[in-house]
Amino acid sequence: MSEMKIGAYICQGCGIGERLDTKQLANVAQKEGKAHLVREHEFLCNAQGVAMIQADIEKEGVNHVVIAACSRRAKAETFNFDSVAISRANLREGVIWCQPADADKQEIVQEMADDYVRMACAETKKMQIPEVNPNRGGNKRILVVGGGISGLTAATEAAKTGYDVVLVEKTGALGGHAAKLAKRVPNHEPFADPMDTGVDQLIKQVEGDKHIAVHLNSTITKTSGAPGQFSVDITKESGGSSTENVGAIIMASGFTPFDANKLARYGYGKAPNVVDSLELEALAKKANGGPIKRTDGKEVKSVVFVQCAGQRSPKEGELPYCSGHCCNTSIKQAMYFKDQNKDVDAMVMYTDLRTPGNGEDFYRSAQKKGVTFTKGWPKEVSANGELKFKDVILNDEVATTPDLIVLATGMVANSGVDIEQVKQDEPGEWQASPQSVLNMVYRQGKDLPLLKNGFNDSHFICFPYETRRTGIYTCGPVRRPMDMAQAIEDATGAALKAIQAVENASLGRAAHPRSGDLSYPSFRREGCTQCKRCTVECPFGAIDEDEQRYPVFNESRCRRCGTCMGACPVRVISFENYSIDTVGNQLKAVDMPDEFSEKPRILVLACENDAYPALDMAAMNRIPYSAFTRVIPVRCLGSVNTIWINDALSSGYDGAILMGCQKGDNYQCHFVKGSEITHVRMSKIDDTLKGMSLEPERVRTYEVAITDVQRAPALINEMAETIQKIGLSPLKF
Amino acid sequence: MTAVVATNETILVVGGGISGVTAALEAAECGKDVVLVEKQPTLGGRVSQLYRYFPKLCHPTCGMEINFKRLKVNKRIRVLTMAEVTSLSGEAGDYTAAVKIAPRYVNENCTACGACAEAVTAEIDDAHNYNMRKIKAAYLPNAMAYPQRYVLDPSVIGTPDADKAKSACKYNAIELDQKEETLNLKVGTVVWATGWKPYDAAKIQPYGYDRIPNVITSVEFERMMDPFGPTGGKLVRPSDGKEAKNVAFIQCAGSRDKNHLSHCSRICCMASLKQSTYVSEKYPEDGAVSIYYIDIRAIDRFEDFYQKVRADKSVKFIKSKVASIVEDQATGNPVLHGVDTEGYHRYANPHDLVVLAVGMEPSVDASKIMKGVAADVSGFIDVNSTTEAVFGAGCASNALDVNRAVQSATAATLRAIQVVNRVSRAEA
Amino acid sequence: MATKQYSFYPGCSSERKASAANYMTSVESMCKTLDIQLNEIPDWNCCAASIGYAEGGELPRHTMNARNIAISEKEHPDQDIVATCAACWLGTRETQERVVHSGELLADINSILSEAGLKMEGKKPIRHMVEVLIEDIGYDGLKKPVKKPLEGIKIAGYVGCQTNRPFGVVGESFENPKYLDKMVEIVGAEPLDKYDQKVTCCGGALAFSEPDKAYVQINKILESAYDHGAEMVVTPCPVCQMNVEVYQDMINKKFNKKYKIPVVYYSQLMAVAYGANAKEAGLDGNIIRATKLEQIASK
Amino acid sequence: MGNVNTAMIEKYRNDFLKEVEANVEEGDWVKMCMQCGVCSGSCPLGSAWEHPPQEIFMMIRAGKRDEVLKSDSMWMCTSCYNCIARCPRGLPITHIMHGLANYAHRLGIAPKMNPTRRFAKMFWSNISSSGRVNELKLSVGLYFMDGIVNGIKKGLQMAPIGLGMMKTGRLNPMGLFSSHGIKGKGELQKMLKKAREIEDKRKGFAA
Repeated sequence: MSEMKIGAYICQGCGIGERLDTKQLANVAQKEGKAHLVREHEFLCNAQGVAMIQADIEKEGVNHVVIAACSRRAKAETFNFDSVAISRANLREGVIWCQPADADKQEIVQEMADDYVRMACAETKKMQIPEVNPNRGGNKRILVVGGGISGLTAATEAAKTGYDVVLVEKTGALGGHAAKLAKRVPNHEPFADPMDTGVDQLIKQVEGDKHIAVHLNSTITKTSGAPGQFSVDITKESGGSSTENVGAIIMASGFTPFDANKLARYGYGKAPNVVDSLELEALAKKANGGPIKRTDGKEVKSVVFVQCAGQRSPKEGELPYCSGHCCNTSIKQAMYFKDQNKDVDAMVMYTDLRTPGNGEDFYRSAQKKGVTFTKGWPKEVSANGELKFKDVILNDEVATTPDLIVLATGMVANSGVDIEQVKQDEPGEWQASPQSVLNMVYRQGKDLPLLKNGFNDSHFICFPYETRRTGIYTCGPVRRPMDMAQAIEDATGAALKAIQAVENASLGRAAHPRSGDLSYPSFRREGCTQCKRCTVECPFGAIDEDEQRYPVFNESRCRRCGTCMGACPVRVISFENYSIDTVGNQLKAVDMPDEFSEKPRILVLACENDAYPALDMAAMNRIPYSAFTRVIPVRCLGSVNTIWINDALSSGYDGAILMGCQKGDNYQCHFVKGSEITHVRMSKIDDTLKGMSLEPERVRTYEVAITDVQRAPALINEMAETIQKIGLSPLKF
Repeated sequence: MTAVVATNETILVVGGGISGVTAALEAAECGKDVVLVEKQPTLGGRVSQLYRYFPKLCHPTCGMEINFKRLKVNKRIRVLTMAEVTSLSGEAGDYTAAVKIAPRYVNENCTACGACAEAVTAEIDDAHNYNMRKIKAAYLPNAMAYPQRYVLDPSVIGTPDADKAKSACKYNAIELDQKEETLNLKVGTVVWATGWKPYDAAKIQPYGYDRIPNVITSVEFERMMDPFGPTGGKLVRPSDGKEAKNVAFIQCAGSRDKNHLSHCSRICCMASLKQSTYVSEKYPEDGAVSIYYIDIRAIDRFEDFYQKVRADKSVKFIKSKVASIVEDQATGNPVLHGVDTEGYHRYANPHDLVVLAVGMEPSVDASKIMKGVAADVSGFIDVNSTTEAVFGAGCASNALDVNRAVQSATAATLRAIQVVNRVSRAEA
Repeated sequence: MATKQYSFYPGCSSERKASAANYMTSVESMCKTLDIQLNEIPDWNCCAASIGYAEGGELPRHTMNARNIAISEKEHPDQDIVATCAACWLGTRETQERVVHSGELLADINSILSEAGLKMEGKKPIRHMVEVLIEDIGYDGLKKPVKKPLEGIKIAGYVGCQTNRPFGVVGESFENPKYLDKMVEIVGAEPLDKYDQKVTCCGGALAFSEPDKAYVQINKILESAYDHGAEMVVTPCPVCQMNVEVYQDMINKKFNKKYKIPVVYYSQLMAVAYGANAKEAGLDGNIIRATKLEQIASK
Repeated sequence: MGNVNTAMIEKYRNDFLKEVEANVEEGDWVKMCMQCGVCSGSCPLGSAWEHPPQEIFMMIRAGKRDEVLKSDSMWMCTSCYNCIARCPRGLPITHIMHGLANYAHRLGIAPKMNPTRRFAKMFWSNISSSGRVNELKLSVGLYFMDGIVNGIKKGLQMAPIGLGMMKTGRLNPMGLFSSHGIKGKGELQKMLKKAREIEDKRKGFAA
């Protein structure tokens, strides 16, 4: 690529011109920053300012742009130039807005600004303009695992959008549980009556679509590769296996009904009048519009539905969660009876009746039809079919013996093996596991990491499709307990994400959250000590190992968080636009006053998504923090390599603060583990400090939320006070 | 005149809340061109007014930061704020949308330096904080606002304040002669994500929201937690600023009620459970919460959260729809009257503060914008009865929590992409 | 010929020498001023009130009201039916709405009415006098004729139940109706907007059968009025008027209070404000004299 | 529905619910209750109710026929309509309470001595005989409801009120003797008779 030409642009707007000596900043950029071209401008973000920069890029061949103006979060769309490296020196939020305009502070505030200009220039020197990954894959087919309502929907929706689909179903027939239902809960106005499931039409649609290849009686026995270039072995029950190449995967492996045999206390398997939810569907199908009869042939004249059977239960072996759909399902089933013969007594016994949204209309409709509802706690069902329960409203211990008792049992996710429990086979010894859904050869395990209760749900509220395996999306009840309506919605959404994944992969672009980032990790094999840390710590299982235990980077799986870079003790991993050097160079560029100057330096490494915006907003609210602070945003705290801290301390910094996101069960880190891992790494820094004979208080690691607008500055000021107490670092040269 | 390039391969997204923003981003990141239309001066919608999300208790701004970052660098998305779709005509693959754009009186030169706000003296209600306080008539809607650009309130136009603002701006960002304009956009399909609004609590007369100062709504309560909100993050009551330690939550305030909203608003139970943690967060020693409910609808894995709150001894659950609230004249305490239906116990319970868990109603009835777009009784888009290529997303289509709204928006986006793909295939 | 004509259903309590005779007197005077002509339904009968339920059941109760409606439709075909008594208004309107709503009921009723050669269609609205005043005359229209503003009298507007629920007056809420306060303002007196018992039940017919329970209610109503400095209570309902006025001595004994608060009808306030003398305003019908009104009336 | 008196009620079956739906005014609304309790909390005489409306609705579903019909709760209804105004499911609760009371009364199992029941009975005969209320007869009757002695006692308590009413021309002393009433008295009674017949037939009270 052509040789580097740095253009530095110093804005005087928003008070920068009044508060700071921009001539001086220009000098810094030129003399120390070695910028080839430096311009001041009274209002850089206006059309004319932007045009000026664009012109320099086109005519002067500027390919590294340093914008010394506002925060990188402001005017980002304005300073968005193609195919150049951009660094931002944050003079507005980072200096004049977070520093009071006292005359006596003028000197140190100017120094702050000077340093940020130095840092931006230093950063850009080490940045390269990312080139598209040459070994990206362009396969755009989509693999759908599971032929239930979710899988069928995902397949048809993807095909409708113009993508080829491979659909793999374990059993001999499509339709899953939905095909076993007599009718489904209504999905449109007036939400009054059960409606046709529509599964048959959907199956026809799939079978008739030449863009969808269906494999019945088949399972996935091997998944390898990456988005845009997955290779998948599909094996028939009868043996016989084929290998398909696909670009993305939708896992719709559904659920298994909770085993009612565990509910002996409700007479299941003992009393003649007890069935579970799906068995009732079978009876209703058999009745086919006529009176519903028990398996022993007795016509049902009275039925009681017991909600939350084995659900919302602390009991060992039962489900602690609620399956969400059961209330509506029981209401629907009660209507099977009422619609056929209004004189059948149908009662739903519930703890909380959960019919959100338009479900309330369905509930009312059932009442109109004469279904009765009792807030009651079932105690037991005796062998002769008597149901003992507490009527919670009348505060009565009572019993009734209906012709039929239907247990509203829950959903158990078919999510394969729990990779936290089952360790992955060593390379070379890898074998498919019959329990696994995807049988991935990924170093971190055969299936997707699980959330609580064995579901594959996303951990993120704003991003329901975030899995920790790029290009593999889950949908339907394997993700979270859900009804048909939601499963259909969910599958459609998952289809979009899969399509997006293959499109991104084919262009070598990162997926969420660094969508569009073209950089990718590269590593120097010679330097590698095969320590495996990168492989183990990658939150997305992007890194495998070859036979000699060297890491194998599957770039298209990578989310560009840099956790591997932070993990690497020998620093052989880097990104073109983000590396040990881009940050290392910045912190070294800071002008370090000698130890008698009374001017400490505090390095802050802040997560660019949460802590950094918090500091910006503090500045917007004019909440001041120590002018001795130098803040460097990082992609994720996970990318922080301890070498940065070592370098900082040995080059004379008096303190260092790391600000990452919340860790633990409710982690808020968008790269899942970054913050947590770095907290662990930093817990070991004390020895290093001792080695340098420095006090441990000089390095602090915090969880900082984007809303910590007051706390973040407070933490910095705390460090400033600590330094006052313990004195400046002796390591200034 | 605002120039917007749009073709029948463009997806129009109406509404810039989390559903609309998601739809726009997902479409654009699939390589589609998008015009995103938002009525307010900033994107973000209702979630930008939330303090925390259930069940993780994380902060909405965190996700917004990511989404806005995606938005800033994506050149396929054109954002129009203070804009409203007033009519929609044509057919799938060839719609024309009339978009009315209200004057902001501030152009893209704005650097958000804040000089205009310092200059003007007039104050207006702070909509971001549900009018619980006043702000300057030149304002940035909130700290996360995107676009990060000030707004000049129409009320000051023609007053000396307007000129003060203009002369205070060094960057010629203030344009006092801006006029309302209407664009006609040609688009292929529409994702309708106009979201929800809180039900008007004053209509629930027995609860005296309009008569009793210490009866507030759940959305207002949410704002009280913001350190930069109307109470500076203090949990105090409006009448006298006294610490609100004994807080009551009334569920189904307007929902599940034929006198108000016939549907269940789905989120209110979880919202109150979440907000009960705010009380123990502020008053760990002596905070007390009573939740008056009909059914606690913490469905699927939310049950965990419900059980956690239930385990907290300071939180009481009373199965009862509160009959009426009377203000105790001496203390200003709202006194709740009703019957605990689990075994019939009458109560007359005084509380420091009462929070009405108000329901969700759609902010726009899209079926009134275009026939062929079906709505349910509450005005939510009935996606499965709609015949046009107008796809309801998020809370415009149902009372949904954030997670499901985003899910719904993603699904709607794929349906929209299918339409524009058909168009491009036809034209190829 | 008066501009506004209505088919009028006075109800039992408003008969000569009945419990609300003075209500009637004041209504006549008020209507004269407002140019409202009330054409009494010939030979009307009792509405069966709510308490009719126990023995009367459903159909017989509706029959009582249907007869009045039928006669009105026959004698005053194009006139809205107007009642001054809450119970009468409610009973009649309830019957009409239910009969019209159910084909079966309509058939039953008409076969019953045929016994007297009557039939009902239920086309004309059944309205309370207050609605006529607010909707047909309007607050401005009510203000115009005011000759003697009732300056400085603090009056608690007690709406009660049946004028308010389930139908209520258009545009008013069940929990906090404001029309009485507005009327009080219009006649120049001072409404008590903090009065918080305006829709509390006075016990209705249970004042007869369960007096002790009713007294508790009545005491609430009076206590709040008293505490807020009311010199007078105004109401649109004969039952409320009677219950709140006549038992005050009993309640004083029972709860040791010193109530002596006049309870008047809105129509009495207007009559006086419009210049009527004490007799025309039916003030002689108040057991607890409304002396302040009498003074103004005698000016 | 016939011979209701002998109906054997099985708990938590719909027998009694169906009986109520068939025979009680607005009875088919009972099933629509969702047990929120707003009616129970809204009743001005609430504390006087052994079983508030929402509980009665649950008892009906539970088949507690005697407990419901023999209860004096419904007789506490003042017809204030608070419950109707607030019910989120739009149940005409006031009328259902009236209906249940009327039904129990007609079955002859309502509490015999309940004063409201007896007053209501008196009230009806008062108006149905003459077509209009005779307030004096009514109140006098009311006082002597529990026999001469109590009657005189009550009468004396109430005397001041009666006198007050008379002085102010709001009670007619001659009312006891005057033949007060409407002209169409005869027709009205015919109509009421017919109404009663139809209703009885429908509700299984055919004599």
